[in-house]
This record gives sequence, structure tokens and C-alpha cells, in this order.
Amino acid sequence: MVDQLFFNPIYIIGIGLAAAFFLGFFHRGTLAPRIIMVAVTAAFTIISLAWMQAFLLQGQTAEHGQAAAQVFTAGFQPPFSINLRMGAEEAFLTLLINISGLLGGIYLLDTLKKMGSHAVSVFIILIMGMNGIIMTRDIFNLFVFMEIVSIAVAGLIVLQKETNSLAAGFKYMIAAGIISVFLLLGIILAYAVGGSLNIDFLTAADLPGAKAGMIALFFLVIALLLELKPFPANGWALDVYDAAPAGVSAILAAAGSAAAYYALVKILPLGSSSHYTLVAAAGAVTFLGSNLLGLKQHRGRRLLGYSSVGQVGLLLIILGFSEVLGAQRDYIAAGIILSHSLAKAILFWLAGMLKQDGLEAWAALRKKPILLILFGSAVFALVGFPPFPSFFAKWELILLLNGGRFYLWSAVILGASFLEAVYLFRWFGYALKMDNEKLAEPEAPLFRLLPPIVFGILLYGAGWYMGSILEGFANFSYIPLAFILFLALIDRLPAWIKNTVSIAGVTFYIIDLYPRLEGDLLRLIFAGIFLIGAVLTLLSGYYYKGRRAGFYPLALTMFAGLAVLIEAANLLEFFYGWELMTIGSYFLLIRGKKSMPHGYSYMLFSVGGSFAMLFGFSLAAAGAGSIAMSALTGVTVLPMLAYSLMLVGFLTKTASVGLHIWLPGAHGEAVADIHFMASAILLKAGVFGLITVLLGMGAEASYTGPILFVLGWIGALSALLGNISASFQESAKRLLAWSSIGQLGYIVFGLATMSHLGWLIAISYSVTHFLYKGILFLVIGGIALKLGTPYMYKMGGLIKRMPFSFLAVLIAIITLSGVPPLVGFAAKWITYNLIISEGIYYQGFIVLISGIVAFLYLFRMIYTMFLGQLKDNLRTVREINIWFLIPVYLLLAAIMVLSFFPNMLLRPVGEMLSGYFPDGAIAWTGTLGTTRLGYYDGGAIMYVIGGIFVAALLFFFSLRKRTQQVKQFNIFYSGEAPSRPELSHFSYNFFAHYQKAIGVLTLPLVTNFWNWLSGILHGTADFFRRIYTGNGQTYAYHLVLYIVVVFFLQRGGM
Amino acid sequence: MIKKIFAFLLLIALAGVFLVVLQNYETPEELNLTAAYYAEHGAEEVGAANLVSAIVVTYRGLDTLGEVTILFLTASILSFFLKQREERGKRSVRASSELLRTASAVLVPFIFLLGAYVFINGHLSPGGGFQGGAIIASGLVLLLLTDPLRKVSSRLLARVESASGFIYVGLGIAGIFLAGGFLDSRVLPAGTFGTLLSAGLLPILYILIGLKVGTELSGLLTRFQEVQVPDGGDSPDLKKGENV
Amino acid sequence: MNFGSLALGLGFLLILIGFWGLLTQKNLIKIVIGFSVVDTGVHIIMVGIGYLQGRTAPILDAALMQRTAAAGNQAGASADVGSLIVDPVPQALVLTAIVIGLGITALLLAYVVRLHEQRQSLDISSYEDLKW
Amino acid sequence: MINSILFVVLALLALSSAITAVLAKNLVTSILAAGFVSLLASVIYLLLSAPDVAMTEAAIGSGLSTIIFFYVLNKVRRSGRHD
Amino acid sequence: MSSFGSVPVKILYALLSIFIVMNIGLLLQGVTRKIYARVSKRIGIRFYQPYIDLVKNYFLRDLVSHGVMFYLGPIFRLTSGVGMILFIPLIYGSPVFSNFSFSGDAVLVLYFMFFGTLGMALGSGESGQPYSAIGVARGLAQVTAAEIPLILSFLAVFIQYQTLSISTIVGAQQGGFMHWTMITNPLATATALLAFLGSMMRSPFDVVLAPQEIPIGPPTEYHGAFLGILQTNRAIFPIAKTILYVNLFFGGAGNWFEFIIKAFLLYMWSVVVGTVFPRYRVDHSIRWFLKVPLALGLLSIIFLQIG
Repeated sequence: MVDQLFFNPIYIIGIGLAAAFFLGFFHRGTLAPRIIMVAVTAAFTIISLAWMQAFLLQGQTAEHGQAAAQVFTAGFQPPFSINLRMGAEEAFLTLLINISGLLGGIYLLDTLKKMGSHAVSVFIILIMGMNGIIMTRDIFNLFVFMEIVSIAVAGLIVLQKETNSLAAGFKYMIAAGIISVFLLLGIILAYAVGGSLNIDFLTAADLPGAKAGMIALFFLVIALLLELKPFPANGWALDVYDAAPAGVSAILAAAGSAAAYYALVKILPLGSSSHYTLVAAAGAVTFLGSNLLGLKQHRGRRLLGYSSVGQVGLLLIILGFSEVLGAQRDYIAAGIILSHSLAKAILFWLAGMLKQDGLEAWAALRKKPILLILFGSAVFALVGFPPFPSFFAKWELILLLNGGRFYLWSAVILGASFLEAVYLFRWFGYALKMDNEKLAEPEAPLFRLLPPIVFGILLYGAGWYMGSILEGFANFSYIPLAFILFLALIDRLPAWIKNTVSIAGVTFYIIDLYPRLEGDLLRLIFAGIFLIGAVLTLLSGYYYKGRRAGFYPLALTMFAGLAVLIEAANLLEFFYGWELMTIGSYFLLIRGKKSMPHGYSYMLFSVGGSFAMLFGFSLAAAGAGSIAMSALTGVTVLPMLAYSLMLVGFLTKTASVGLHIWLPGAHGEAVADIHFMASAILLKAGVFGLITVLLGMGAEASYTGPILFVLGWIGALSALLGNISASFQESAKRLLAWSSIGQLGYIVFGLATMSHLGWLIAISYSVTHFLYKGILFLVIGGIALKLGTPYMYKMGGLIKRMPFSFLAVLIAIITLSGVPPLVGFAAKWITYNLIISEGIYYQGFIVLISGIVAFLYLFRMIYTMFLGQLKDNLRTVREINIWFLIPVYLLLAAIMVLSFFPNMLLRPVGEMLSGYFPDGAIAWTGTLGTTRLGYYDGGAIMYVIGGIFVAALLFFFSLRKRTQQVKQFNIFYSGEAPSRPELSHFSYNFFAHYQKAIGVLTLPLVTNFWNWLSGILHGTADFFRRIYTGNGQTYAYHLVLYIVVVFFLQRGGM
Repeated sequence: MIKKIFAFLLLIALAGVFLVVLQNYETPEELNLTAAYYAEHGAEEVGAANLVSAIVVTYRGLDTLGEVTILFLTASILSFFLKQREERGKRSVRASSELLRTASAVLVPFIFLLGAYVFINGHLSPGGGFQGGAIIASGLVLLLLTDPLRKVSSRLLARVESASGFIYVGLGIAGIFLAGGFLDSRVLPAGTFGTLLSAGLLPILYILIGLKVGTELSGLLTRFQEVQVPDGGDSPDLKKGENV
Repeated sequence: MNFGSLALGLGFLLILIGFWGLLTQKNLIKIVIGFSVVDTGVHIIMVGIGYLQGRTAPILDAALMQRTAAAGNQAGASADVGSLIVDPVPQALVLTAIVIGLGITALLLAYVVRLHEQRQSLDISSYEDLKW
Repeated sequence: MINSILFVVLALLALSSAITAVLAKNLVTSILAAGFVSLLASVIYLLLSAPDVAMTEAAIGSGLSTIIFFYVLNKVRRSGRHD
Repeated sequence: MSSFGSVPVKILYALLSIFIVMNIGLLLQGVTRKIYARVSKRIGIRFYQPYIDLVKNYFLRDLVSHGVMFYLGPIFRLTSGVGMILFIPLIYGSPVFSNFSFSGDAVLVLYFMFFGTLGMALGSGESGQPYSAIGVARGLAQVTAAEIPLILSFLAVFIQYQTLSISTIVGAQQGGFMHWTMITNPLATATALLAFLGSMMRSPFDVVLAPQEIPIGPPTEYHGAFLGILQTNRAIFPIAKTILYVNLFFGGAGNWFEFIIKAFLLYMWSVVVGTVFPRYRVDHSIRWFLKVPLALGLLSIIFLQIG
């Protein structure tokens, strides 16, 4: 129990004011006022902390009532005197406010020093006033505290003495004045009808029962709503965020929003359900509107303003749906508030350290990596990625909304969140990648650095805590994450040490995981791809000399995410793993030199996909009433939509046609081993997801027909277009990237058939693609690294310098193209069986011809790189790094084994699949597989072809010719010996005629579509943001108009 | 012009809103629960004849504290917002008329006295801290009008202001320990109803409020006044005493 | 004729007039004046709402005590102060509101002074640099 | 009855001076008219049995505010052009 | 499984098959060139000239090599041709001449064709001869285009007979002329015949080799014994292809005589077309394959689905 003598909440007001008044004795320039400020805000924090801790220990975080302490003033009982309340919510919010105050004060130390003791007392009163808003239970007292806060803010804005700040302050005051007029009207009318000013008594007074009561409520609600800056009546607020000193904006965004939010939380129970609806609608408009307008914003602080306003809109939606969300409302709101407040404060604080405010100028943060880490954490927290609180909040929110059949609302929420992600990640990309040569280093003395760092730590801590108390996530294992943290901590060590540690960690995890997966072949296969892939990638990482800062924690984050996917016990954990993987992979992909736009589009598609997935999952959970993985089976709520969305979500990761535009660039610009991770391993996560969903969906229900039909076509077209586009690439990396799209197309096609053979193809492709693409990525990546260019026409003749690479690539492309005798052929053979036995001729036909097209780019690649004329500058180049060759040859060995014994893979997979699809299984006799239609004996083919090859070779040797090795230029060339290799290396635009004939298929229609969409969005944003004329009167007009419009809308609705 | 038309239309609509309010508002016939309680128990609980004062100082003491805080805030903000700057070029200051100077010399003491009376008797008759404070401040204005160059000692004002505010809050906190809660006026005995020294701490609090409001308003005015002073303004120490 | 309702009407009209100034006048000082008119209107409404027809101020002085006694005699019941005075609560609120209003007005005017210093203009449209 | 007539007259006066305050071209007129509105309001408060409020309004609304307005006007006039 | 006998016996029969097919191929080559000459009013070579060329090339003493892959290219090529022969049941009902067809069905044959193409392309690629590369680029582009209708027609056959096994397909066509795929599925056959042209490297689709333009295309740098091997393959490979067609569309061959007749007629089809039409550019031929043959192939599948 909290000791009321020491931790009486009234002390916050008492001490605050006493200190503020006491400061009048001081003159500017002395240190004492600032010491007092820090001490006072620290005291506030301790009081809140004491209460918070008490509530947490009692486990009554979400409970109203009993545990909350009432504080009476003047010695009388309410409603006759003003009382304060300190419950769990109040403790939480005041704690947030007070910590913001403490740290914000520290951040502002030097500004306050300049302005003297008066400014310090204004600051203290501001924090005190916010506490008052939270705690008071009297509506007029609420008004008084709100005015205190408004005036204090208006005072602090001008700590920055610029015309813009002054203008912003003036607009702010006008707006605050107008709002207070309506608030006062509401208060007095509520008093006239309800006979009291006390919130609890007014609740009992049934205001909605009286006509005048309804009007009173309208004024109250609308005024408090306007305090929360609803779009579009919020131009004034944006100016304040923009022009106020960054430290002040930080407090406004972090603490001010929370306080204003809670004021509305207190008032709403007075009203009826129509008020909740009003709030939710205003929130939705705000969330969507301000994030849309944020798209066009190119200055950091103002953008933060848009984002802040948007986040508050989200809070309003949550508040409006109190009834639906029930006991979880406070959990969700807390999650959003925490993420928003902490992240926004961090961002504003960072903004204050920068000299310029353009988004591009944020690249200066790179000069202090800790700032960049904070920036990244804040951005991810705002968008709702794990492990931040908003992730869990958003999950619960969407789950409950869709559980209550409020689909449109959750769609709006996700849509708006997506828009927010659009500008936040664009911005983050700038910070990561923009040129920062000419930018000044951020000004970050310790007192400015401390607050954001503390908030950063709190952000992670809060995320962990929110997760640990969420049902369905409580048993989650944090050991891998702890390992990643450890790697982050030893980031200063050389790469090879971290590499060894990482390999050890992953190996240990594999050993630990294996017994848990035994018997579950499907998960075992994917676990193998993910984790053995991880080990192989890391193995190649030994090539790197130096520190490789930040690589290992992020790579391991991705692998941890993948492992979570495998191990997920429920949808939440699955989604968590998915998002974790996305984070890790984003940072890996954006490491390349020119990868900013590609990493960006990767992120956008990932976020969009994961939102679609979230929506789908929530529908599934709504039907099943649980979030267990089994909820995916037989979804009952809007099953067609649910499954489609989930599939779309996963298709973004498999980069299927329509959602593929991120891949060529993202993979094409990635470094060798990252390329391997991203393509051979990461894409399989999408496959795993598709498999999970499709297993749940089955093919029986009527809605599955169209879904599978479309999915099949997506797969087939991905295969075709991916392969055709690959043929026209000049960069080997991009070629492989397009090839991945094509290969994944086969897999999607196979899965869409929902048949034994189709799935056999998909799974065996998943494995073989991992093998041969692994080889190709590592070798090509290694070569590109060595030569410093991925462009094939700059290579040539490398077979002479890199024979081992050549052999590996040769084997890989034979496998890839499905030419017998290697294992790739098995997949082609099964494809024919599948097409004929399932009767899917047209899609199948497309898939088959894309297989043929694959031949084009494969030949082109191996020819232009390894054959033809060796360039002068490459004459001394050596074989690629041994650390690339080792994993390559391990993969090669696996291919050879599977070629001799295809049954080793196909038979157990087939047996496993028979559990789901009993019809059409392949019968195996040794290495001979037989279907209803045909037969295939991998072993025999290997022997026969091997035999013929050897025989032909022996025959040739038996001719005993004198063979003479000639010089490079000794060719039949119109009687001339070409002097420069470039002249006779036919490589650039290799398939010009092919492009001429069918290039129409590779027109960037999809890219154009997305560009068009983005153009529309930006255009809309640009059009609508012109309502923010910058004129204070216009903003006043907006405010009054908002009130009038809402009033008549609501009356019309009543 | 378009702007005006839109504003007009908007205000017509707003008038519509207000009309709806008027239509639905029913004039009360009786005091409501809260007011009735104050009428019934105000006198005995607080011991103040002026119910408004009783409410302002005790029942809703927190509001009053907040309001004082707002004035304090405004004054503080103005003090660093309207910082005195050195203005270039000296301008002559118009000398005020003889009449005004004489009048102020006569009137100012009376005005101050009136202000003090109003806030000391706040618990008995109409008036109280705000009104009294405002009256004192207007006395100050008169001084300023007559002699623009006479600088009211801001330091002294600030001291009085801080001290009264600090004591006010201190007494409020004392209420937690000595009586029923923060700002409980029953720290002192209620005394005889209707007399000057009655109503417990209420008169004292009201005096503090009066002092604080008065100094704050004065501070506010001086800030606005100071900005038009050509330069720093000399405030001889000997004049300090006369002003308060 | 009920003063309460009249006060309400007057208050609303003042608010509208004030808003007109606030929304249409370009001069910063005029805007602030408009705002203070709005404020006055609100205060009148508040007091009007607390008013009960024909009752006296909520001050329990000697005069009121006599009337209480008289009323008690007429009704033949015990005296009830509550039936004679107007509602004191709105008055208390208005006291607070007036002072707060002054604070806001003062701050607004301070802004006007500083803005004018920056650009030598009192036209609100001179301060539109921040937008969009 | 007298009171009623008085009330209505005061109200009309208040409205007309409010309009003057808002519309007057001359700032001095405006400020004075606004102060006058407050003064009338304080009389109305008396009629509404609110002497405390009346005193406050008179002192603060019509007194101090008006003075501040004038200070500002003065300041602005002195420091340069205005409209 | 139609396995029989021990491995040495099988190898022996395999060699026999190869020998027969090679001779057929060489003879057909000679006869074709003779016909070509006669059509253009020339006397032309002797019909056994291909034998002479082959022997001459094999007996040239010196070889010039550009590298390992250059060296292995022809071997790949020959492996592919021989492999195809051995994976196709040559004579219907004869276990002896089914060779190694037990290890894979029609799909194997279809894909094994690429083995040689790839090897050849790689080998000639290493020579560093730009004409080779140009030839390969053209060849690949054109062949892949021709494959599209080809795959369609094969698919149609597989669908029609619901099997991938070549011998089963031939078996289903037994019992007279009217049971041949040519009659039962004329559209697929027509498609296949058009696609066939694309893979025979004759006019109008001979831009890959394009004499006078890029000496002889891919094999430009090959000579001597290398060329000998390629010529061997050139004898075997077209026969393998034609026999695949014969099996799938024309009722297969019950004996060697039928085999030779059908192979000859089919072979002549491309020759006749080749003498009549002029050469297409690559992009033209790609477009052409994506028009008429593709439409025909799709029609054949649509008919199968309806019927």
C-alpha cells in the first residue's frame, strides 16, 4: 500500500506550485532554479512511481475502482469540493508525464538557463498542470488545469524567439481560447442540468437523458476533442510542433497528448454511445487525414507534428471503441501511448540536435550512431513493429475490432498506419543513406543525449513488459533476443569473433530445436532451410575483414524471426516472428551502397503485407475465438477475405507478380552473403507462410476455388515474367533476383494446385532452390565483390581465373534449368505429371514455358561471366574467397547426393504430404518413382548419362589427337586478331532480338501501377494540405466550422 | 470579401447551434443539489457569510489556486517574453498634466486602502482577493499614468508575490496535516459567524490571494508599461517604499 | 421576463459578435478585442445560468437573515436560505474564468507586441510563413 | 419591471458597443467600446444578483484589460507604422 | 519395368542402336543435300559425301583448344544426342531397341535435348569467338520460342493419352492408320510439325547458323575431331528428334523399315519447307512462333478439354 503521508498525489500540485512561486525569489543566471526544477520533477516522478508500483503489484492495472485512491481537498467530500483520483491509469499517465518532464527539463537545461528562473517556473507549472488534468475529477477544475497548460505552452513556445514561433504561439492561443469558450459553455450547461461539477456525480446524473444535457455533453466532448487536434481543425497544432523549441514539442507530444487524451477518457462516460461513435469517427478521420497529408511533408518537425496528430487520432479510435475493446482498452491505449510518447519525444529531441530541418538533413545523425539507433527504434515503434508496445497494442486492437465485426474501422486503421509507415521509412532511409558530408554534426552534449537514451531503453522495456502480460505471448522465449542483445553489445569486436559467436549460437539453437521438431517433417525442412542456411551464410561471413558494425545483431534478428515462425505456438507469435524477420532483413537489404530506394520499397511492401496478414489473422481468430494456429483452419468469418489477405501478405515476401517490384532492386544491390540470405532463405519464409495458410484453408469450401485460381495464375505469371525479365538484365545480381521471382512463381503455382504433386513440387523446389540459388548467390556475389561490379559485360573469360566458381555455377544452372540428370529435372517431371493429372493446362503451360525461358538467362549469365574474352583488367584476378567456396561446395555436395537419390527428399516429403493429399502420390522403388502417368529413375539416369558422357570422352581420347592450347585472340575473325577483348566479347544486351520480339511482356506495368497509386496519394495529400494556409484566422474558422458541422451531423444522426 | 461571406454563413450556423441550446434550456426553479448544500451548510462549515467567497476559497480552493497560478504564469511569461530591451534614440516623455498628478497623489492611497478593505472583508461582503487585488493594481496604474518614468520596483513586487504564493500553498499543505485536506480552511477555528476574524483560515487565504493577485496584476501591467520605457529606466531605491 | 434566459441570449449574441471580429478583422489587436468580447459573452451566460428569478445575492448578511425569517414565518415552516438566494457556484466559476480570461488576453497582447516588433505589421496575414 | 427595462436597455447598449468594438475602424474607439461592454456587463451582473462578479468584471474586465490594450496600442504606435 | 539382361548386353545393344541410327542419319543427310542441289538445278554431292567428311575430320591430326569447356562442349553435345536415342524406345514392341527408356519417360527426353544445347553453347562460348556467341544468342532465343508450341503439342498428346510413357503412347496408336495421333489430334500434330521446323535449323529458321553472316554460328571455332564429333551428333540428333515425333504423332515404328520411311518423310518436311521459304530474322521467327503455332496448340488443348 502506498503511504499517503509521503506519496500523497496532492503533493504534485503542492510541491510544484510552492517551488514555482519560490523561484520568484531568484534571479536569472543562477543554477539553483534549474536544480530545483530537476528535484521537483524527480519528486513528481517518485510519487507516480510509488503508485504505479503499488498498482502493478496488486495486479489491478486494468481494474477501475477499489484500488484507486481518492484525494479530497478542502476537507469536504465530493461533489461539494474538488477531489483528485490516483488510480492505475492516473499512476501510469502521471508517471509518463513526470518522466517526460524530468528528462525534458534536463534536455532544456541550457535554454532555460538563458531565459532565467521565470521560465523554469513556467516549465514546472506546465508539468504540474498536466498532472492536474490527469488527476482531477472535477470538470471545472479540469478546465483550469487545461488553461494552465495552454498558457504555459504558449509561454514556452517563445523560448525560441523567431517570427515563426511567435506566429505559432499566437495561433495556438487563439485556438486555445476558442476551445475554452466551448468548454466553458459545456461545463456550465452540464452543471445546470446535472447539478454538479463532479465527474462521478455527473455520470450518475444521466446527462444524455435531458435535451440540454445532450447539448452540454456535445460542447464538452467537442472541446476536449479539439484539444486533441482532430484533422482538419488542427493547423495551429502543427505550427506549434513545428516552431516550438524541440524540447518543448517533445513534451507536448509525449505528455501533452496523453493528458488531453485522458481528459476525454474521463468525460466520455458521462455521455451516451453516440459520443463514443463521434470520438471514434473523429479519430479515424484524423488518423487517416494527417498521415495522408504527412506524405508531402519535407521538414522533420512538421512531419513529426503530422505523425503526432495521427497517433492521437488512433487513440481516439481506441477510446471510441471502449465498449468493444472492453477490459483490453486500457492495455491497447497504454501500448499506443507508450510507443507514441516515448518515440515522439525521442524524435523531437533528436530534431533539436540538428541544425537543419529538411528530412534529408537527418542523415547527419549517422555521425553519431547512437542517435541513429534511437531514430530507428522510434520509427519502428511508431509503425508498430515488435518488440515495441505498439506492436502488441495494434495486434489486440485489430483482433478485437474485427472480432466485433468492425472491419471497415480496422481497415482504416491499418491503411492510415501504412501511410505513416510510408513517410517514416522514407525519412529513415534518408537518415541511413543520404549523403551527409556537408551536414554539421548533431549537437549532443550529455544533458541532451541522456533523455532520448533513457526513453529508448524505456521503449524496449515497455515492449517487453507489454508482451509479457499479454495472453498468448506470456510464454514467449526471449533467449534468442537476449543473444542478439549480447551480439549488439560486443559489436565493437572484430567480425570474425562475432561470426564465430553467431555460428555457435545458431548451431546451439539447431541442436536445441531438433528434438522439438522431430516427426514434423514440414517444419523440419523449413527449419533446415532457415537455420542451416544461417550457418552457411555466417560461414561465408569470415571473408569480411574489419568490424562489420551492426551486421550480426541484425542478421541474427532475421534468423531469430525465422526461427520464431517455425516455433510459433499461436498466431501472435507467428506474426511476431514475421515482423522480427522483416526488421532484420530490412536492415540487411539497405546496407548496400545504392539500396536506399529499394530497401524503402521492400519495407513498404513488407508493412503492407504484414497489415494484410494481421487483418486476415484477426478475422481467423474472430471466427475461432482463439489465436491458436488452429484458428487458420476453417475460418468462418469472411473466410474468402481472410484467406486472401493472409495470402497477399505472404505473397509480398515471395515477391509474386504484382507485389514483386521491391525485389530486383533490393536483392540486386545487396552484398554477397546478404544476397544469399535474402533470396535463398528469406523468400522461403513467404513459402512457409503460404503453406501454413493453405493447409488451414484446404480446397473443399466453395470460396477456395477463386482464391486458388488467382493464386495459381499469380504463380504462373510470376514464373514467366520473372524469367523473361531476368533474361534482359545486365547486372548478374539483378538477373538472379528476377530469377528468384520466377522460381518462387513455380512454388506458388505448385501450392495453388492443392494437390499432392503440386505440394511436392513446392517443397522440393523450396529445398533445391535453396541449394542452387545459394551456390549462385555466393559465387556471383563473391565475384561481384571481387571485381567491384555486378555488371556481366564487364566480366568475361573468368573460367580461366576461377575454375572452381565456374564448376559450381555450371552444376547450379544445370540443376536450376531442370536439365537431366541433376535433381532439378525431378521437379520438371513432377510438373508434367501434375499438369496432366490435375488438368490445369493453361497455368501449367505458362509454367512450363517459363522453365524454357530460364535457360536463356542462365546461359547468358554463365557465358558472359565465365566464357568469352577475358578482360585485360581481370587477368590477375584470383578465385573468390575461400569462405564463399566452402559453403558453395557443401551445397554442391547436397545437390549431387539428391541427384543420385532423389527419393531421399521426395519420398519422405511425399509420405508426409499423403497425410494431407492422399491422391496421386508417387510410388517409389529404390530410386525409381512411378506415377499414374509416367516414371522417373534418378539414379539410373545419372548412371546412363554419366556412362554415355564418359564413353564419349574415352572415345575422343582414343583418337589421340595432339591438342594445342592457343592464345585468347587466336580465333577466326575475318583474318584479323582482335586486339581488345571488349571488341569481341558479345555480351551487352545479349538478347536484343528477344526483347524486340516479346519485350512488351516486360513493360513495367506493375511498377507503373504502383507509381500511379503513389502519385494519386501524394497529389491528394498536396491538395488537401492547402487547407493549412498558415493564417491564424483560417484555423479559427476551421475550429468553429468543425464544431458546427459536427453538431449538425450529430443532431441529424440522433 | 469571400472570407466575410463565409464567416457570416458560419456564424449563422453557429447561431443555429445556440438557438438549439436556448430552445432546450430550461430555467431552473430551485437550487440544485450542490448549490443547496452550500446554502445549507456553507455558513456553518466554512463560517463565511459570502457564499461565493466560501466556495472560491475553500470548496473550490483548488480552482482558485489554479487561477492564481495562471496569473503567475502570465506574469512570469511576460517577464521573459517582454524583456526590456535597450531602445536606440532617446525620446522625450510627455509630462503628465498637473491635474492628474495631484489627483493621483490624493487618490492612490485611498485606492490602495479600498483594495485592502475589499479583500480583507471578502468572506463577509461582496468582493475578495481578486477584486481587491485588481483595485490595488488599478491604483498602481494611476501611478504609472502620472509618472511613466517611475519604475515600480519589480523586485519587490516579485518578492511579495512569491512570498504570498508560497505561504498560500504552504498553508494549503498544512491543511493536509492539521485538518481535513489540502486547502482546508479549518486549520484555524471558525470563530464567530459574520465577524472579521471568522471563517477559520479563509480571510487569511483571501488576503494572500489578494496580495498575490494584486502583485501579479501589477507585475503584468509593469511589464506592458516597461516595454515603452525608452531605456532601462532608473528606479531610485528611495521610491520603492512609496509605491506599495 | 426571466433575466436568466435574457442573459443567455445576450451572451450568445456577444459571442457571435466577438467571433465576427475574431474571424474577419485582420488587425491583430482587433482580433484580441473580438476574443475579449466573446469571453464577456461566455461569462454573462454562466452567471445567467446560475440566476434564479427574483432571488438575491448569495451573501448571508443581516438583511438576508431577516428575509429568511420572514419567509419562514409566511410559509409556516423553518427558514430555508436555499429558497432565497441565487446559485453561488456559477458566480464562483465566473470569478475564476474572468481572471483566466485576463491572463489569456494579456498573453495574446504580449504576442501582438512581439509580432509587431518582428515585422512592423499588425495584419494577421503577414504571419503565414508556417503552413502546409 | 424597472429592472427588466433596465436590463433590456443595458443589453442593447452592450450589444451595440460590442458591435462598435468589433467593427470600428479606429482602434481607440474599439478598445474603449470593448471596455464599455465589460462595464455594462458588470451592471448586468448586479441585476443578476452577482455582486462579486460585478466587482471583478468592473475592475478587471473594464479596468485592467482596457489599460493593457492601451499600453499595447501605445507601444505599437510608437514603434512604427500600423493600420 | 522393361529391364532385361545384364548390363554388358544392354550396352552392346545400345551401341548397335546408335550405329544404325547414325548410318540412317548420315544417309539422310547425303540424300537431302542431293535433293537440295537438284532443286536448285545443281548436280550436288555424292550421297555418301557425309561419310567422307566425317572420316576426314576424325583423321585430322592436330587440334586447337581454347580451354576445358571448349574441349568438353562437343562431348556434351554427343552425349545429348546419344542419350536421346537411348532414352526413346526406337522400335515399338522390341525390348532390345527400347534401350534405357525404362529410366525416364517422354519428359526426360524432352529436357535432355537441352543438355547438348547447353554444352555446345558453353563450349563455343569459351572460344571467345563473337560469332559463336551471336549464334548462340539467336539459337537460344529462337529455340525457346519454337519450344512453346512444341510443348503445347506434346502436352496435348500427353493429355490425350493420359500418360507420359512413350511406349504407352505408341501402343495406343496401334491398329491402323486411323489410330495415329495425326488423325485423332490433327491440331496438335500440325502444331508439332510447325514447331519442328524451328529446331531443325533450316530455312526459314536458319538465322542461327546464318551462313554468309556469322560463318556457321555456334560451332565456328570447331574443327578436326571436334567437328567430327559434332557431325556425328548431327547425324544422330535429328533422327532422334524425328523418331520422337514418329512415336508421338505417327504411330511409332514396328520395325526398322517403317522407322526409316517415317523418319525420312518427316525429315523431308523440314527440307521442303526450307527450300521454299526465305530466312526469317530472329525476332520475326519468334513472333511467328508465338502466333500461328501457338494459336493452333492452344486450340488443340481447348478441343481436348471440350471433347
